[in-house]
Amino acid sequence: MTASYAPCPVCDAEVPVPPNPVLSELLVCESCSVALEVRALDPVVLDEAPQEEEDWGQ
Amino acid sequence: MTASYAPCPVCDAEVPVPPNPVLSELLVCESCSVALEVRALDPVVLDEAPQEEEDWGQ
Amino acid sequence: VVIVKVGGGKGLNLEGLAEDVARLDEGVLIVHGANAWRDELAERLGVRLEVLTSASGYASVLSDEPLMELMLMAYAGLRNKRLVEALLRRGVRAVGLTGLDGAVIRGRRNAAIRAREGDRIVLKRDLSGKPREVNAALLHLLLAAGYTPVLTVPIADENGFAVNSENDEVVALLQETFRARCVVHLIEAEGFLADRSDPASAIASLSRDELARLEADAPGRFRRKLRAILRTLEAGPVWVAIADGRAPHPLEGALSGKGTVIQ
Amino acid sequence: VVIVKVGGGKGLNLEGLAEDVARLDEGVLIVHGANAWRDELAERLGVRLEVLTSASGYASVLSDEPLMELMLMAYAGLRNKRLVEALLRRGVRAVGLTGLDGAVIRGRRNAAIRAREGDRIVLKRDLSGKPREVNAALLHLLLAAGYTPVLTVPIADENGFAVNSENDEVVALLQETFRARCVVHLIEAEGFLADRSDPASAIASLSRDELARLEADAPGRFRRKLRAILRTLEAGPVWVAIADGRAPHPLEGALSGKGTVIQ
Repeated sequence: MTASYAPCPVCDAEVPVPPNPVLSELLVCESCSVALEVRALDPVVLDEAPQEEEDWGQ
Repeated sequence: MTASYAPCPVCDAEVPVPPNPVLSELLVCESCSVALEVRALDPVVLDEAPQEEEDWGQ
Repeated sequence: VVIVKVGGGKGLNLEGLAEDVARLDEGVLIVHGANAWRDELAERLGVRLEVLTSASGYASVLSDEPLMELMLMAYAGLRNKRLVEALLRRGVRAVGLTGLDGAVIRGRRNAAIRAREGDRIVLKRDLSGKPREVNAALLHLLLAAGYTPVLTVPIADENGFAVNSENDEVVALLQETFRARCVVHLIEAEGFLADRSDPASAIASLSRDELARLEADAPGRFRRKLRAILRTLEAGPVWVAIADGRAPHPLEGALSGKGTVIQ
Repeated sequence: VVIVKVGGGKGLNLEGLAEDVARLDEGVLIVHGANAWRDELAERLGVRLEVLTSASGYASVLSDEPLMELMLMAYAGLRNKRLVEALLRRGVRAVGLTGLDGAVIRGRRNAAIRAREGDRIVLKRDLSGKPREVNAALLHLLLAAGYTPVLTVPIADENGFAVNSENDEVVALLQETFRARCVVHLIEAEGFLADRSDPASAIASLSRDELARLEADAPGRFRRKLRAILRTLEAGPVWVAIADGRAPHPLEGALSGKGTVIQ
């Protein structure tokens, strides 16, 4: 199993994807440390993971 | 404590009242076996005890 | 208007009922029970329900404070809002109400219950009552604005206290007020069973007199239901159905004549 | 119209509030919580509530199925109907509604919750959401006919499912719709406490800016309440009071300036 990667939607870095990822799995981009969600498989597509109550943050 | 009695509202018999009766206490008239409720004290007044759901009987 | 009484058992198909109501283009008034949920909750909470058999053979649960709490949780909370949710998910804007809400069902508190205190028996007024009055104005207001009232116990007694009551009697009272064209009782059987132990013995139809004779010697709880249905019939010409609430489309089935029709 | 938010603690004085509402001659909209009853019920039923602290420091309980059941029982069943009963006993015809009823409060389901599955973290959509829309027509219909709406969670999500939400945000949404002259938050303290551990440190009044500063570093749950109150203030000129819900006449006290006034 060659390690696979997917682009980080925020900083474009190559994010390592663990073997047999699952939909909605949470990953973290090591370079910009944004939380990412696996939105699609084959190929793996990453998107920013929603905050729990994102609009409560600010 | 002389035993006290009260008239049965249904058959007029003398119903024996136990010592220091309480309001809403349930008694039974031995002669006509109707269930009676203590509605007043000094003197004791008896009335027919309501059925649980009296209008469902018939 | 169609009045639908939904039984309180676990087998009742709320989703199917909600679909049927969504397809119906006339006003619907729903009354529902939840005794299976109440009993399950009582068990989980370790609350003992005291079942009394009244002198005249009617069975009822002693409506004390703990029971009222269970009833608020199981009837007014869980079951009422799950039915409202099932209806809303299919575009039916249901409004769940107990008899307390807007005093929509008012009644008179029952007479006493016999309770042992030391070596005496003392009559205790418990928290149960008979439904006497419907706030028809509120129900008409909601129906006219396109809402579907979903009613359940408790009702309000003469002083505004929550009291337990018999949902089937609430249905009879509603019929006296609304003169619905039909009243459907959804139960966990295919209809009125000639032999209660034989699920396939549902009777196709019953006249009022036959129902009156059956009521006379029906056992405790069921007798109260038949008595209330008789009262519904007395309120004027109506088509009453006792049908299978477990069917995929329980209301549509009942309205198309499935189950037992009483006229 | 006056909007009253009643906290979910055991110390809130419903009887006193009911008396105050009975004496008030303007329309009242009540929103109430019941978290103390929910937590007690969870304990009695052996249900474990999972409290999550979101990335941005907001605390919330994971709204999974068991929690929704507890909420329906404690908020929509127990607490809602006991408040309706207290009001009815004093001649106030209250109508208890969750957001589901008549879709009176609709919202959007929240984004995901982080859940650990084996060695992974997977985002789970739980049953919580933000209130977005009020069915003002239904509330006006009831108020105009002399009824007092008594609202609580759950609300309805975009597909009509029951979802948990924050009652204080329901209050803010109601204010945006009803522009009440005043919004009263009844809590188990004499007002906004300068020092949360000192019950006697209630502040007499706060400006919006002071409130905004306090909100920035308030702890989890309380921060959400202050944020919702800020939103209430943004909806237009209003007189907001945070007052003692344990007082003999909590609402009258608040309306006469007791507790913390925010303008």
